[in-house]
Amino acid sequence: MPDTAIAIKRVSALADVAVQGRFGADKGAPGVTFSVRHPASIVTVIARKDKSEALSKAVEAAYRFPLPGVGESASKSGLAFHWCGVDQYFAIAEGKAEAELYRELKTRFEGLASCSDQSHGRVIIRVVGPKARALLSKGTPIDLHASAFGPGKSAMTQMAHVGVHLIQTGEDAFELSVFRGFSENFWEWLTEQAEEYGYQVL
Amino acid sequence: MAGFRLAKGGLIDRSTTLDFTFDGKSFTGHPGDTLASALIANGVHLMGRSFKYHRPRGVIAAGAAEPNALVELRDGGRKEANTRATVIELYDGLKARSQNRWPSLNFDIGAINSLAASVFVAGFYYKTFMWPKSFWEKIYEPLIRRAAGLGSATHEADPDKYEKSYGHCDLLVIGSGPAGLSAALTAGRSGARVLLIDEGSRLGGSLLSENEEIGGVTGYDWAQAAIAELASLANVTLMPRTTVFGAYDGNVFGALERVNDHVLAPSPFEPRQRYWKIMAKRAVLAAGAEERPIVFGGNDVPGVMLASAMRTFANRYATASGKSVVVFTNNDSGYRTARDLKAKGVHVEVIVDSRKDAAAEAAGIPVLKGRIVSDATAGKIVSGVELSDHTHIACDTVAMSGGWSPVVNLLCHKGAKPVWNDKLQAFLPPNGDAQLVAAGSANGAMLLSEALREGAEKAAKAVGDLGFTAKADVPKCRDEAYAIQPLWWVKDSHGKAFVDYQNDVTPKDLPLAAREGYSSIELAKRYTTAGMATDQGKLGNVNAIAILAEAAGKSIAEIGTTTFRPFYTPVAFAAFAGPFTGHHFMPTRKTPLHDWAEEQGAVFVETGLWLRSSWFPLPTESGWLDPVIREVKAAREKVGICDVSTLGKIDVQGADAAEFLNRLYCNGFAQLDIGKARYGLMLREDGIVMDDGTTSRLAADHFFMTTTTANAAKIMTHMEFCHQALWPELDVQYVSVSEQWAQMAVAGPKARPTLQKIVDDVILDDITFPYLAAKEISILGGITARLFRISFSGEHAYELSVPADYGNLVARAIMQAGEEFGITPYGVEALSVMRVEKGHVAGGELNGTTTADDLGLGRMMSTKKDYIGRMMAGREGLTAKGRQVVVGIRPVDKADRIRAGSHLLKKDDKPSLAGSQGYITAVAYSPTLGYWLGLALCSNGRQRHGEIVKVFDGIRNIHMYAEICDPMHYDKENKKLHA
Amino acid sequence: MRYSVFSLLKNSFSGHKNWAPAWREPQPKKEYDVIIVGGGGHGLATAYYLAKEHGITNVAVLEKGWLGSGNIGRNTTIIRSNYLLVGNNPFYEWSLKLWEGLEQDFNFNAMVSQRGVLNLYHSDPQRDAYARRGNAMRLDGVDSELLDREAVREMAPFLSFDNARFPIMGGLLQRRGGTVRHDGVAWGYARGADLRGVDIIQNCEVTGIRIENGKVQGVETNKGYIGCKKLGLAAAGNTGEVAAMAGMKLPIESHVLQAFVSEGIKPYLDTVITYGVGHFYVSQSDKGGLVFGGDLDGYNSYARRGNMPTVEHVIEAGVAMIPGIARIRVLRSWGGIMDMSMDGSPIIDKTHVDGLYLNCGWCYGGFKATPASGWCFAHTIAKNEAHALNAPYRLDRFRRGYMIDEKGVGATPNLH
Amino acid sequence: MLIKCPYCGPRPSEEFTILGDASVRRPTSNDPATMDQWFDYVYLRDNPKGRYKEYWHHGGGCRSWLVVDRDTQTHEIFGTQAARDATLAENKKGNS
Ligand SMILES: Cc1cc2nc3c(=O)[nH]c(=O)nc-3n(C[C@H](O)[C@H](O)[C@H](O)COP(=O)(O)OP(=O)(O)OC[C@H]3O[C@@H](n4cnc5c(N)ncnc54)[C@H](O)[C@@H]3O)c2cc1C
Ligand SMILES: NC(=O)c1ccc[n+]([C@@H]2O[C@H](COP(=O)([O-])OP(=O)(O)OC[C@H]3O[C@@H](n4cnc5c(N)ncnc54)[C@H](O)[C@@H]3O)[C@@H](O)[C@H]2O)c1
Ligand SMILES: Cc1cc2nc3c(=O)[nH]c(=O)nc-3n(C[C@H](O)[C@H](O)[C@H](O)COP(=O)(O)O)c2cc1C
Ligand SMILES: [Zn+2]
Repeated sequence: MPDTAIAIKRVSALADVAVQGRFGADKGAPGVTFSVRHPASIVTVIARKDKSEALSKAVEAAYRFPLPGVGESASKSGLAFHWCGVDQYFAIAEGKAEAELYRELKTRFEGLASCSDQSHGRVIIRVVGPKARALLSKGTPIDLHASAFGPGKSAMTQMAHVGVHLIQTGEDAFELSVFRGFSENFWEWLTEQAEEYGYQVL
Repeated sequence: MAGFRLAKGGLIDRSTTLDFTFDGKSFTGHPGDTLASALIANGVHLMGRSFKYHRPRGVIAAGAAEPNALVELRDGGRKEANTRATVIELYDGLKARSQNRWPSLNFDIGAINSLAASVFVAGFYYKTFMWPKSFWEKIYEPLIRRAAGLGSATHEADPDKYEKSYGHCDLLVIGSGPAGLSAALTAGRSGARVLLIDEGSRLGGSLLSENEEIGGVTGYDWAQAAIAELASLANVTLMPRTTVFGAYDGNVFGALERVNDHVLAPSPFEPRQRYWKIMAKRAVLAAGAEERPIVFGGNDVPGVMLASAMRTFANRYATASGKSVVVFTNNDSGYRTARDLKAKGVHVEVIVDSRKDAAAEAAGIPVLKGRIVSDATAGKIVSGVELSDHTHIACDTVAMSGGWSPVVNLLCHKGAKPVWNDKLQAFLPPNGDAQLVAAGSANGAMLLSEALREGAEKAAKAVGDLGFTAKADVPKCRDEAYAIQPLWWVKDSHGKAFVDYQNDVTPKDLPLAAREGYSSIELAKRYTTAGMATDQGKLGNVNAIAILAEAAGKSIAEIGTTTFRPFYTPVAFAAFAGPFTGHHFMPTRKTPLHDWAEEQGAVFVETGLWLRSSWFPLPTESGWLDPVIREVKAAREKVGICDVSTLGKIDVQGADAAEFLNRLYCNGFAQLDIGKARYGLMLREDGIVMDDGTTSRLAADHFFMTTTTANAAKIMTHMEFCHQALWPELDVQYVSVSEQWAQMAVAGPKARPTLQKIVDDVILDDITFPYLAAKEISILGGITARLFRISFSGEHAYELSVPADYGNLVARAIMQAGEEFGITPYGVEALSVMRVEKGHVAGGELNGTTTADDLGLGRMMSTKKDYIGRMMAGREGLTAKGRQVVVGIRPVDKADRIRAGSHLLKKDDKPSLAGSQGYITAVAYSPTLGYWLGLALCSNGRQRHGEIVKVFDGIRNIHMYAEICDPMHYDKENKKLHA
Repeated sequence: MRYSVFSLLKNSFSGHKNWAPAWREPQPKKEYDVIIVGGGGHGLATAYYLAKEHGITNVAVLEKGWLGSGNIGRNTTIIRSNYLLVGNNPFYEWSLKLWEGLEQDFNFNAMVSQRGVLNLYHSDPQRDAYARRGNAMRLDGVDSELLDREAVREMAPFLSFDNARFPIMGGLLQRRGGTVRHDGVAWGYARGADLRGVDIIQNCEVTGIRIENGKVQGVETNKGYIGCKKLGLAAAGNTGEVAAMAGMKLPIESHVLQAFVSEGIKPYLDTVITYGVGHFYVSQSDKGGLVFGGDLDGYNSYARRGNMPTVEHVIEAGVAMIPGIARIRVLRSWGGIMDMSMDGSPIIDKTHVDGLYLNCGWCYGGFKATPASGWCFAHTIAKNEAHALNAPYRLDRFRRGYMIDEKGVGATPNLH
Repeated sequence: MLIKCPYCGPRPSEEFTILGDASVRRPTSNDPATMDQWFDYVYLRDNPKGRYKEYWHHGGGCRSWLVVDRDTQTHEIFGTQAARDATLAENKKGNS
């Protein structure tokens, strides 16, 4: 057993970087606000061969919503499944420790899906505000216009040379997740691009 | 001289005065001016010097096509060369300098080149400067280079910011003249998403410069109303000050928004320019038409201008270009200029019309029909014109119009060629692009009513295709007729005439090119340089084509145009680079142990995108060798800890996971026991080694694969290819978990007792945790972890993976646990020393040309199964005797330092590449053995252990002898590994 | 008429009316001893050396467009011989030697300018790789220098030494490398060949190859059938198409490479500089434009134009390497079609058809090879066997496993 | 250039990487007699001027390998298909 005094808790990769405050242009309300969603529990769920339908049924039985379609998200009571590739989803939960979510999904979907814990591997940044769309358009080639994207959409894309999982959670609200190692660099880019609108870090 | 500013009218704001300087002299202008209009208003006509002959030059055009009035703008890191005075909006504090002149714009020594003009014909340099041979690089070329170029650029970094953005729309409308506005209105009213872009500082195109009437109001007012309506539509975006510079595949357009070029410096937080990538479902090109000069003697003297430019300066910028004007035209549009100028109170001496039967309205201005201006007579500025019948007419300004060329550039960027039209004497857009169509005068519709109608109709059709219902609602207007008879070159002129102004190409250069064999337009372009200057021949190309056609005895249609290429107007490097400059050039990737390493004083090194700790100097140490020696010793004698999180990690699951790995690796994985790790080697399909790494079996259907840092992304992509494209029948799932796990190597005789202190409920002895054990465990009271007993250093060692958010804390905990044993962090340098000592292959040997056998791993290649690379690996050349294989290398004189990149020669051989026996791939100073040692790839090397070779390091002028030996320099029996 | 300052002066007195055409515009004859397909640098050089070195003058060069309309007329003009591998180094060094005497040889100023080629390195492994390369060159007496950071700074102080994402640690310099005026090369060879009797036939597209009993008979063209005893293919990016006319499938793909030129500016940089961590190389032309390029677009293409991702990619690297370049404007971009081979090295060889010879696989480095390629190809055609210099460039090397892979990326043409 | 990913919709080519010819098929036998087929598979290319099927990888998106049907002369894209579907269909053809 450990005879060490170090307190063990999860530390976000952006812990020292995402400093609260108001930055950039300082006239009027901030164009966007940023916040880091941490600690989050994220599990990659990939349907086994020919098991996508069975998996969807199992998800529905367990959580009372079916798997989302291509390019979409589905959620209920703090658990969301986001499409992120063929037969592949990010399951993201609130209020459930990462290992717990992983074990739960792994056990539930035994034989139907392969699960991998990614809770520590990705950093989720929330972007909210009237300029969110304009800001994200500086990075992603995805058309974020209401006629093409919208709440409930989930896409994998690339921004500032980095792979991004992008979801829209509300009218002007988005979440981006990137690999942990890139998160600091990505944060720098994202916030610099928001300077002209003025931004608030929560 | 003053008095060129018209008393009233124009789109300038006379209530505000802006100060600016040109060549150090102070002037004033108004908002709404361009630098060119403000200079002309101040009576400054001489603005630049030409490329070759240093001819004095003034403004020719009023917009983007300007070849002459190029200036150096701004200072320091913001200095820009070759800025067109005609497009830069005047701002307070603007500083401009003329260029390509010495000592001054007024008196330029370079003008003596004119005297030698009879020698400096097209292509003269290809025929000269060859003797004596050495003079070319020492004398001629430096001279030519100093004379070439126009403005001078800075080497200082630019303090301004640049941005990139993506744009999307149903309909992109390029150009906001009558055709563009009409298109945008039609599409906008239908509900389609419209993007209206114009490079001008204001929307409106020619309507800002012309006296026209649309729907009972002035064209200007109609445009204002249209713009106001468009601005009110949520589905329409207006982008003035934006140039579409290129049309690309998939109807993707590149555009440059000049966000802050009209101010002294951008306000904080704002970019100078924004580069747009626009994905348009449909696009209408309403870019208008460009007026052509006529080629006659002195057609370049300051005071000679395009007729339409002169009109623009008068109508839009309230500036008279001169006091007494002669108009020289071959078409109706010269008359418009004459009438507008007259209406503004400028004296128009006469209209000289080359057409005998011209029928245009001259509003009482005298017209000389069927007559031709042969020369503009001049000093530094026009003093009159001479007609070909020797009539002399005094004037200070000449307005010329050689007809109009539709601006078809963007329609031709994808390779289509424009089509000659005899009636209009112009090249018209090619047909065939359903997604990008031309409208208005860009399409050869030279009448205002046609422009309005075409804009509306083309837009209606385009958005109609996309499912919108649009009505082409076209206002009524009055048209100006447009008729033309060709006149390209006035051959009986006395003075020098120019086809391409900036590059000083004369009409005689083209027949010369034809005579010498350069008779295709593309060859003539290259031989004479016509159309190759910063304006890309916007004004001169059609004249050049026509003159060449005559010389070659062909029609203009047969000659055709040169190739239209991006960029419609030149774009600053910085705009393409956007925010990805300096240390943001590429993303930086930090490991989950970065903070810990920083605390430990790590010196970081760029490895791909990663920052890795290379060594950890103590405050008392200087240089890199001391810390590395200390780190190696600690790992070999006590215990060390190293961040290896950058290894690629892939979670592989599924019923066929084992089979999948078995096909990817050249060695077997099907039989790997659960709880065990195995070293694996992957080949490319051509039989060459691709990557290596350790892969562990966590469950029957679950593996944890590692790859080298360098190849992590490549291997993931490779696996996706193999699965999706080759073997989709396999039930296998895999995902990169590289970032999920912080991974550290803990190595050395005291690794076990150190780790024992932090693991929960496992005894790390050889029974529960033997060599190559790989298990999921928990540490520090409940943290999930994976522990592998594997070793790159050759010591009794482990690799421990923990979830990344815990990385720094776990590393600190291990440091604490190992403190009593003298634990020492070590970096990639020490890691590399130990791997070289042990003869483990890495990047230097896995270099994309070595086979498994070259690396000494030939026995890993299974003969019992198919795997990627198996068949090609068997080719003669890849199995031939004499291939260079991995050996160890050590200096004969142990005091010598060998270096990677040195070649090996047989002991008594003279240097020759053919005689090279191989080269040193990696070296290290081995504190364990006390000398420099290395690995090498050496021909037939395994048979040559013990041989003394000559080390050739000519590039560093270091030579010595070395001995070929076993790559395993240290602990050949692997005693320490199993200790 | 020989070109010289005297002939220029003389002609200026007669208004330049009396210059002889640089080449004739002959109608094709019925038959030639040798036909070369492709009026690019390599084809023209081959004809020139066939005439000059082997006395074979009954030769036609057939060019489907205008002279030099292919890659010879659209490359970034860099010449060097800093190769790594045994198969390459002697060949490229021979080419550089030919460049060094070329203009006097063919009496045309192609502006060979040995301004030096500097390859930057940014890491220890990269330095080691350059040391290996530099040593390989030195082993054969070819000039090469390994510069450290300070020496590079002295040569090019404007490079990004501060605030760089990837620090510049030094560079490999070949002083004898440099640039040559691309068009001048085509024109010089064409004129030189024409003077020796070679027919250069423009706008003549080869549409078929006639083979009887395993032996070449001649070619079908848009100007009719033309017979020949020997046929050399030097069609660069179009090789796949032309070789297919002889029933050959090759280890080659056609890809587009873009290049760029900036507006003309006063002397800004002296040497050719290549970036070590991004795809960017640059030189300044005698006219003042910065001529630069980067990597392929990546997709197979026969369209001589590319797309924006590559433009951005190249220019991002450019600004990263030379921050001061920011406000210079890029004037024009274009593309050329590269015959990318499976190991990144060329093929100069006989084929399975008697009298049919193949010259291709130049990837995007074949401009510097022009003289040696023509010289070796002429030898191979004239003697019906490879010269020692091009013996490694056999077509069967792939099947037999003797690839010459400088980059070590294997059978992936778009990565070479 | 826009590639229409069957899953992600139209995306610009910067999100993709290209491998090359998708018409070649990996031989299934390791018999030395099949060496010609292997050589053909690894090294020889039709390299057509015109319509061409090639592998693109949506690495900046859903990570699917696609078979893109494209004209090498005009760059026009006629269609895209997931590589897994193309191979499965082909395998089925081969088996029936
Ligand atoms: C943008 C770019 C940059 C480059 N930069 C460099 C560099 O810096 N350094 C370097 O060494 N190399 C460089 N290269 C590569 C170099 O230009 C080429 O490898 C080399 O020019 C190819 O040889 P060539 O000159 O004979 O080709 P080409 O000039 O392309 O000649 C082939 C000719 O064959 C003709 N042809 C094809 N098919 C037929 C037919 N059926 N009938 C008749 N004629 C036919 C073509 O029209 C063409 O003119 C670059 C290439 C490009 C495109
Ligand atoms: N005889 C004559 O004087 C004559 C000749 C031709 C045309 N015209 C008249 O000119 C008018 C033409 O109208 P129109 O709407 O076709 O053209 P226009 O000239 O009014 O507008 C074209 C607009 O496109 C913009 N533009 C061009 N290229 C661009 C690019 N790449 N990116 C962004 N913006 C770009 C220009 O800045 C300009 O504002 C008609 O009224 C016609 O009668 C007159
Ligand atoms: C070394 C070099 C320098 C060039 N310099 C210029 C130049 O100064 N101005 C210009 O307009 N084009 C220049 N070009 C580009 C040519 O105009 C042309 O675009 C290129 O040769 C390809 O031909 P194409 O565009 O006709 O297909 C240059 C090309 C090369 C290879
Ligand atoms: Zn996709």
